[in-house]
Formats: sequence, structure tokens, C-alpha cells
Amino acid sequence: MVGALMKVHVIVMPKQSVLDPQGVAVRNALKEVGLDTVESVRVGKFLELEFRTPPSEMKLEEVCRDLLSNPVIEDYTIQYHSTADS
Amino acid sequence: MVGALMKVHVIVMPKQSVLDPQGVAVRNALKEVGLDTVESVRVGKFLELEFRTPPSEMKLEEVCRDLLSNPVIEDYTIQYHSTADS
Amino acid sequence: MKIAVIQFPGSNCDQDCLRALTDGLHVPAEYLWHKETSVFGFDAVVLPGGFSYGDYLRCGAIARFSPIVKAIVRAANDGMPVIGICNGFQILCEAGLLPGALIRNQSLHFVCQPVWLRVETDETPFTAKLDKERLLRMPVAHGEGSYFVEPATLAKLQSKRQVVFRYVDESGKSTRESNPNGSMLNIAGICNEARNVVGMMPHPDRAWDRRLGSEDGKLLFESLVGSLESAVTL
Amino acid sequence: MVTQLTPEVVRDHGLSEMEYERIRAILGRDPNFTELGVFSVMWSEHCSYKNTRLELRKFPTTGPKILVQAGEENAGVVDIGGGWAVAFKMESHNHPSAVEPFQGAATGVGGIIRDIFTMGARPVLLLDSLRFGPIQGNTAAVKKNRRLFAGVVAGISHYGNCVGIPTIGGEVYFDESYEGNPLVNVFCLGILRHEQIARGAAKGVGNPVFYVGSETGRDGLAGAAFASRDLTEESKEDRPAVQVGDPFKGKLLLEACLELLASGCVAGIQDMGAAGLTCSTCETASRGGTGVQIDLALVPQREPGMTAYEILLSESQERMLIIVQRGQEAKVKEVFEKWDLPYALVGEVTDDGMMRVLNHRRMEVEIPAAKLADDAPVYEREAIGCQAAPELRIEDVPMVDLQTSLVQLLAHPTIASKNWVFRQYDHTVRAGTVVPPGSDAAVFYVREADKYLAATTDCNSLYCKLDPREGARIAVAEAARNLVCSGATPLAVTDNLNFGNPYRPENFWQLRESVEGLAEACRRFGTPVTGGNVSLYNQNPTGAIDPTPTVGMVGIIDEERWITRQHFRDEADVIYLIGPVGREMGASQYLAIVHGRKECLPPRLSYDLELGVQAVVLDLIQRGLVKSAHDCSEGGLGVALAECCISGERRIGALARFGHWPYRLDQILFNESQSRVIISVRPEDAGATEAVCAAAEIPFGRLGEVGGSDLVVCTEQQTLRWDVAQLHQAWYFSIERAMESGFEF
Ligand SMILES: Nc1ncnc2c1ncn2[C@@H]1O[C@H](COP(=O)(O)OP(=O)(O)O)[C@@H](O)[C@H]1O
Ligand SMILES: [Mg+2]
Repeated sequence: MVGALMKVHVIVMPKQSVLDPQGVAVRNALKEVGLDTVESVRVGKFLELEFRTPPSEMKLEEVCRDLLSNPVIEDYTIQYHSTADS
Repeated sequence: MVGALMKVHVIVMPKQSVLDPQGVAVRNALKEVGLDTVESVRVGKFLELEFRTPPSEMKLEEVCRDLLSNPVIEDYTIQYHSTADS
Repeated sequence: MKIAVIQFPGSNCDQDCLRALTDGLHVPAEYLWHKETSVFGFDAVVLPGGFSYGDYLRCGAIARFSPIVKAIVRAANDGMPVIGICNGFQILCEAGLLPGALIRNQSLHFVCQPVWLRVETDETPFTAKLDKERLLRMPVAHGEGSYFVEPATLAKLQSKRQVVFRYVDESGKSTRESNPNGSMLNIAGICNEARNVVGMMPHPDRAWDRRLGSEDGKLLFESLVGSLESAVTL
Repeated sequence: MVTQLTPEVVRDHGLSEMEYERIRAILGRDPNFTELGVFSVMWSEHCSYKNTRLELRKFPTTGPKILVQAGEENAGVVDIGGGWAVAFKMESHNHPSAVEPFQGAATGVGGIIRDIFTMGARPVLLLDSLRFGPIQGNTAAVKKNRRLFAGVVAGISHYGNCVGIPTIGGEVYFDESYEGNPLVNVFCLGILRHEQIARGAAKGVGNPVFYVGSETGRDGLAGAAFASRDLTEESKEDRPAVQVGDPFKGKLLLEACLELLASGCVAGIQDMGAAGLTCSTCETASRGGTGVQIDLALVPQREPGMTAYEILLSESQERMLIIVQRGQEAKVKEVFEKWDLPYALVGEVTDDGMMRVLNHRRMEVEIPAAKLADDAPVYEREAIGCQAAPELRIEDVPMVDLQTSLVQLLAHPTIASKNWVFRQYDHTVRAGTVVPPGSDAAVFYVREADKYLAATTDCNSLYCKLDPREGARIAVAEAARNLVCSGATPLAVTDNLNFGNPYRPENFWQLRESVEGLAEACRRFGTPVTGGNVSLYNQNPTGAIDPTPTVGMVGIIDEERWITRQHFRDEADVIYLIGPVGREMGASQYLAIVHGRKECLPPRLSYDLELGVQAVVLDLIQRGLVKSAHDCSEGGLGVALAECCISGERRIGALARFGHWPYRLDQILFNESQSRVIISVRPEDAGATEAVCAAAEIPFGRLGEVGGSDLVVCTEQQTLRWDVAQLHQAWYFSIERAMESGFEF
């Protein structure tokens, strides 16, 4: 029933300089279950936003910086997709 | 120190039918800060795995199903990337 | 004199903070709702612990945009004493009133236990009555309390004596074991350069009654009251 | 869409042919598909107690302090004096937790909290009683158990901590019988003024009916039915039956409802738990002797295109049904807008006793509410007892090195310190926790009422497996003993009956025996049952769980100075054992853990002895003679003495002498005879203490003194010595060690 929505993916990852205990835990767990060639794991957030009408890139950058990520500890990347079907 | 590592991204998202309180909270917050055309937000996990030697796809699928996600409430997708530079 | 205890949706230490002030110290204090746009009429602000707006996304990330926090930022910049406890500390960092960030505990677990704190500076309204080096006993209870900041800012925090509390053992030594969450340099609380804004993870609001095992938390609020009174008199 | 009600459809709804006929008789016609769904959830075991109702009637439910009886409302209410009362109850979320431990446990917490504030009470504390398979080792099964355990604890911590209700006690056991079917029982207690008691009744014809809280989604469809079936491998496929909780919404709903109730405009209130909107509408109507009519089109919905069936049976969390005095609608608007919560006027109270559900003004459901809610069939299931377990012949127990046995017991996860668990729970929020987790019972100061409450949960399911009746009696006795040791006088009980499939006669026999044991013991201890919960079908492919009738008990402490902890405090204090030394080793942890035998007859409980011991301990405490009190439970005297030495913030040694002892030393150390408490007193109070015990004609003995850095136990023949620092190591870090050796996040 949804019209053609504009889909935006925002990926928020911990900065390299920030230690990521969850990533370490996952890595150890993977080794446990036999994926022993795993070097490193980092765990971040994946946000899937759907818009009725596309927001301005500037505005989007702004909310990614101010709300969706915390520049002290995280970096973000934005991926644009035209329609709702991923 | 990293040679050419095999990079795999695993995205774990709450199932469509499952309540995603975080997504709802983020959507409301986005509207608050002026992104009022946002329809829906879903928040999931983004895992960045680096391998020395690529794991078998089967094994990886198994790990995603049993370890990195809970099929009861989450779906996952795997993205393969050849080298470490994203 | 009147002290504001902020109520966000999801605050759950608001009542504890108010009682610490009214029952513990018998000083006038009132709740202030998150939708309010000013702290006019109050002399100091307490941001209590809890899960403001569910703490979704990041602790304090959404609260930071609430009307009351905008008002608090203005008041703080004009020198009003502000303390953020636990979630309040996280909000102050998100709002940029304090440097750094509070990330997931190293153990990946929520941690609730009593800790020892060492007072690192008496040059804040909340520690003015305390001797430097003095040890305090109170509980922590948080999942994201590991203090992180880039090295440059960390050095600045140290040189400007902005570290207010450190986690230590009962003999006063800051050891790995006495650090409940993996905070850099065992940092439990800091203040801004102007020293009127303090953030801390431990809970003075849960240590103001003998029956709770410690009354040390009272000392922070007494210091605040003292500072406010002396500020009034001059 | 019109679905034909073939026999298959009826069976898939868990309804027997007989039950279907009963439905047709009630309606005087065939039900439609939606009505069939409504009956199926209301008549599921979970909602109707059709297989246990007759048993539950055996509980004592009245008493001078009981303000609201079990069964009357969502939770019982007990007077604590000064115009104040407590409402408390225990609920299980076993099956959801088996499929999705984090969300399953979290929503379990949310559900019991709503039960309590539905009564008009402010929830002030939580306890959790947990059972899992073994967590030590590295087999696939053990890793799964660890994952379930970690997930459940994280889920409870997630919800309880966020809502800001301290989790101040509980219990955790690990045993093979819970593999794949963990038990997650959560206890919540709230406080209220007598005049604040709220009712779940639809009173006042014409009064508006409001829906408040989260939007309705497709989650948790038919969860009540889910809880009324065996767990199988396919349970993983029961996907929609797992709901996701939102503790933040739960907190807002709690505050908003209490605010609305305080305004006095509420005529009736009911939470939407199992069977959601269906259960809340027909139950409020039936309680009010009225009818209720609602239109589903007005219900806030999370997903488009939901059918009447889906909306009615959804178990989305954080929702309430509120009946308001006509003319007070504005108040609801004001409060729920303040808290940014959805709310909607969905219908009204009617006078004809019917539950009428429309969808866009089209009639979907038309059922006599009282019949739906209360006329579920009740069954007397077949019960076949198994033969009594044999007495243990001590000669059959090989001698082992007791030096290591004690360490082995202390390091077993069932006995080891549970700090890995309760450090993840916020147990200090609300600034009222006087005795935190880690002592026999937790003590909480209710500031608004100026009262001290003590609470505990207990059940030794190994006893219950080998003698359900005696095991149930002992569960009540131990709960009372734990309260008494903390200085409290027991008030009342809530229980959670966790058993296997009731259609298996041996399971039903265990249930009946346990209920009768609980009922009898509750009478003898003067602690009526205020409510509880039944969880059946706790099975895994290898069979039923050990019967687990968990007891939650609440007590009151009138004076602060009576509050007592379990650990030894100062050098030279004198140690007494109140009660007999005992020799019963059947069903003991020593036998199970050290000798690998879950066998033989459990200890026998003597009410007179137990009540006598508890009376003396309480008397000594109230005279100000007692510096520490700890009861003997799993692991017997040896473990209890060790815990006295190592469970305080400061560790301290002790010396215990047993003089001339004609039996084996392991019998002293590890027998689990009941009615035993270890106390310590100031040296100058020794005389007074002995005088009180002698006067009461209760067996007691002076064991020795507190002090040093070793625990020393000696008889004329033998001396054993342990370094308390080493005992502490084994006991305190055991669970943490186990959990670190496997994954969980
Ligand atoms: N799941 C739990 N949550 C909180 N506290 C717990 C839990 N399990 C055990 N505890 C605490 O650890 C202490 C010891 O528990 P337990 O061995 O069951 O005591 P007892 O044998 O005296 O009943 C108690 O204070 C209890 O409340
Ligand atoms: Mg005990």
C-alpha cells in the first residue's frame, strides 16, 4: 500500500580509536564456533529511514551528525536508494 | 599490519511484523528536529567482519542464523566485499 | 533558594533526587517537566538518572533535544550550578555541556554495586565542602558508564583539574579492579571548564540515608546548598 | 474472508469436540471464526485454568489482613497497617523465554508489573525465580543453556532497570530437567493506600471504555494458546507468539495510569496480558455484571489491514483497558497527552451482559461475557502416583574427601553466589533497599508508608521431584524461615506452579500433591495465598521438568533494629545452631553434586519444630540479641557456615565444634534436615540467648566462635580446616567463570 518511498540507509560505526568490547565478544564467539580465520569484528548500527519526500542532503547530514551519531565516538555513512524495495 | 583482508558485512534487522521501539523513538526524534517527511525508521545491527581467509558461505550462513541473529524476531543479510578498503 | 529536579519521560531517579534534597537536606526542591522552556526561578538544576526517552539510539541522545535541556544549556552558560547523575551525566555529554561520551560498560553488562570514589577537586559547587582526596561510598547502576574522550581533551581535563571523582579501592588507590565499567583513568565524574556543571555516574541520590548503607551522597548536596547560600550573601 | 469451521480448524484452536458443543450451547448457534478464536484463548489453560481450578480451590485465601482475595482481581491485596497495603503476585514466562530469552523474560517483567499497578498500587520491588539446564562444561547443550541464562538475565535487567523498579532478590537453580525449558518466574510487589484499591470491573452502564497504551500489532498472536502446549522443536516456528516489549512505554503507562487513578475518574481498569483485548473486555464485563461493546476500528493499530481476529487476539505489550466515569473523558485526554501515549475511546459499558465487538460497525463477536470468562469447562485430570522414594542408606554413600566436597558444593552454580546475576539488576533504585540481594531475604524500606518489607522466593525442586507434597511444604517453610532470619514476620504467599503436561497422570499427581502440600503449610504458617500463576506443559523432548511450585513470601519488620543479615560480623561472637544437627541426607545437594545421585527420600518437615525454631529466632532478634542469622538450606550446615563467613563485605573465619559425634562427618556437614538456623551473638549475650532457647524447649547448641581467617569444623575424631579466602573464590566467581567460557551477547 506504500507509494514509492525514498529509502535512506545510515550506518553508524564506532570510531577505530574507540574500543568496541561487543566487537571483541562477537569475534571470540565466532572463533568458538569454528570461524577461526576471523581477524576483527566491529559492531555498529544500521538505520533504515523511509521518506515520503526526500530530505535535503544538507539536513540529512546535519541530523546524522547531531542526532543519529555522536562524533566523539562514532562515524556515519549515508546510502541513498530510490525506492522502497531493497 | 593487515594484508588484503576479506571483508564481510552482516546486517541484522528486526522483522517487519515485530515491534521496533527504538525505530519508533528515532522516527519521533527525527520529526522533532525537523525531518517531518520521515515515514518510518527501523534500527538494526551492522557487523563488519574481517577474515584472513574467506569462510565457507554455508558456515557463515549458519553462524548468522544461530549466533548473530535470532530468526524468531530478526532477519539478516550478508554482503561480501573483496578487500579491506570499504 | 530552590532547586529543580528535571523530569524526562523515562526518568526513574527523579523521586530519589527530590527526596535526597527535601527529606535528606530539607531544602526546597521541585520537579521541572521536560516540556518546560525555562529554569527561571530556580538556583540550581539536577538531571536525574533513568532512561530518558527510553535511551534509544544512545543514552541521552534524544533528551538532548528537549526544550528543557536547551534552557539548561543557556542557564549553565550563565553560570548556574548543574549536576547530571548517571543518565543526567550522559545527557550533559550529549548536549555538549561536558566533553567526552559514556559508552557501553567494558563487561557489556549493566553493573549495580557500591563503589568507592575519591574526590579529585573541591573547586566545584558540589564538592566545595569536601576535602580533596576524601573517599565517598555510593552505588553505581548503569549499562553505559564507561567514560571515553580523545587523548587531547583528556590531557586538557587533567591539566585543568576537571576530573571531579575517580573510582578507587577502599584504600584510595585507583586500580583496575575498582573501575566498574572501564572508564578512562577511572574517571567517575567531571566538570566543565567554568566548573559549574558536574556530571557523575555514581548515585549520591541513593546514599543520603543511614539505612541505605551510606550518607556520603548528602555531602554533595550540602556543598551545593552551601555554595548557593554564600553566592546569595555576597 | 469466511473460514469454514471444519473439525481441523476447531482442533487447531486447541478446543475439544465437547468444548465446541459447549460453545454452541452457550451461543445457541455456531460461532464464527473470530468467536472461535475468542473462545479458544479464553478457554486455554493459561486463561481458564480448566485443568487446575479444582486444585487451586484448596488454597487458604482468607485472613484478617487480606483486603482483596486471590482470584477476585488481578492480584491479592494485604494490609500492612497505617492505612497502607501491599499488592503482590508472581507470573511465569517460561515458554516465550525458551524461544527468545531476552524478549521473553523482559515481557514477563512488563506483564507482572502491569498486574500490580492495575490494582492501583505503585510497584516498588521485583524478585525473580529462575531455572536452567547446567551451565558448566562445553557441550552444545550447555552452551545453549548459558545463552538462555544470559539472555533471560539480560532481559529482566533490561525491563526492570528501565522502568526503575529494583530487583532485590530471587533464586537460580541449574538442573538437567530444565534443559530447553527454562523457568522464568517474576514476582512484583506494589504499595497502595486502602482507599486506592482499583477494580477490574466494567461498572456503570453507559460509561466510556478507553484503550490506552501502545498500538496493537500482530505480535504475540495466540500466546495464551502457545503457553498451553508442550514445547517442541517446532516451537521455534511459533514465531508470532513472541512479543517484543518496550520498557520505556511500560514506564510511561505505569505513571499515566497511576496519575489517572489518583484523579478518581476511573470506574474500572484492566491490563491486556494474555489474550489481550479479548480477555480484558469480557473479564471486566463479567466482574462488573455488565456488558461491554467496542468497535475495533477505533483501536490504535500498528500495522495496516489487521482482521478482527488478529486485533482481538493480539498480545502486543504495554496496553490497558480503562472504564471511566461518564463526563470525565477530558481527564483521560489530559493525562495521556501529557505522557505522549496513544489512547482511544473504543466503546461503552452496556447493561445486557454481552461482549459485543464490532469492526467498522459490523458485528464480529456477540458472546455472553460471564459465560465466556467463567464458564470454561473444568476438568478433573487423572492422577497416578509414583511409589515413594526409598530412605537413603548411608552405608551406600562412599566416603569422599570432605575437604574438597565443601569447595565442590560452594562452586556449584546452584549454590554459588548469584552476584553475576543480581549485579546486572538495578537493586538500589528508589533508594529503599536496606538489605540487598545476598542475604536470606531482601529487605526494602517503603518510605511513603514508613514500613520495612522482607521478601523471598523459594523452591527446592529436587525435593519436589522425590516427594512433591513434602517438597511443597518445605518450600513454604524455607520461605518463612528466610523471612524470619531477616527479622520479619511472614504475612502472605504468592505461588507459581510450574509442571509438565497435565494430561500425563504422573505430572498431574505431582501437581495435586504439591498444591495440597502448599495449602497445608500455608495454613500452618498463617500465610494465606493471595494469588499466583500456573504454568503447565513444561516439557522438553526428554520429558517433564522436575515439579517446581515456587513460593514467593512477603513479611513485615516493625522496627528497623530488628533487620538482620546472614553473615558473621565480629571476632569472638558466639555461634549457635537453633534446631537439631540432623542426619537426613536423601535428596541433598551433597548426594546430587558430589555423588551424582538425585535420589532417596527428602528431609521431613515437622511443623511444630519449624514453628518453634522460627519463633525463638524471631524472639531473639526482637530482644536485640542476634548479630547474624542464616538458615540452612541447600548444602546443609557446611554450606550455611561457609556462607556466614564469606557472604559479608568483610570475610571472617569461624570455629564450629561438634564434640562427640557417633555418625559420619559428612552427615553433620551436608545433611539437609529442616528447621535449622545459624545465629551469632555478642559473647556477653550468650547467657541470655541460651536462657531464651532453653525456656522455649527448642533443640539448640553452642557451635563455637567467629574469628580468624579459616573455617574450622571439628569433632572429637576429626578436624577440617578451610581458608575462607579460598572458599570465597570458589563460591563468588563460579557462575562468572562458567559464563566467560562460552559466548553470550
Ligand atoms: N535471580 C536472582 N535475582 C536476584 N537475586 C538473587 C537471584 N538468585 C539469588 N539471589 C539472591 O542471592 C541470595 C542467595 O540466594 P539463595 O541461595 O536462593 O538463598 P536461600 O538459599 O537462602 O533462599 C539471596 O539473597 C537471593 O535473593
Ligand atoms: Mg536461606
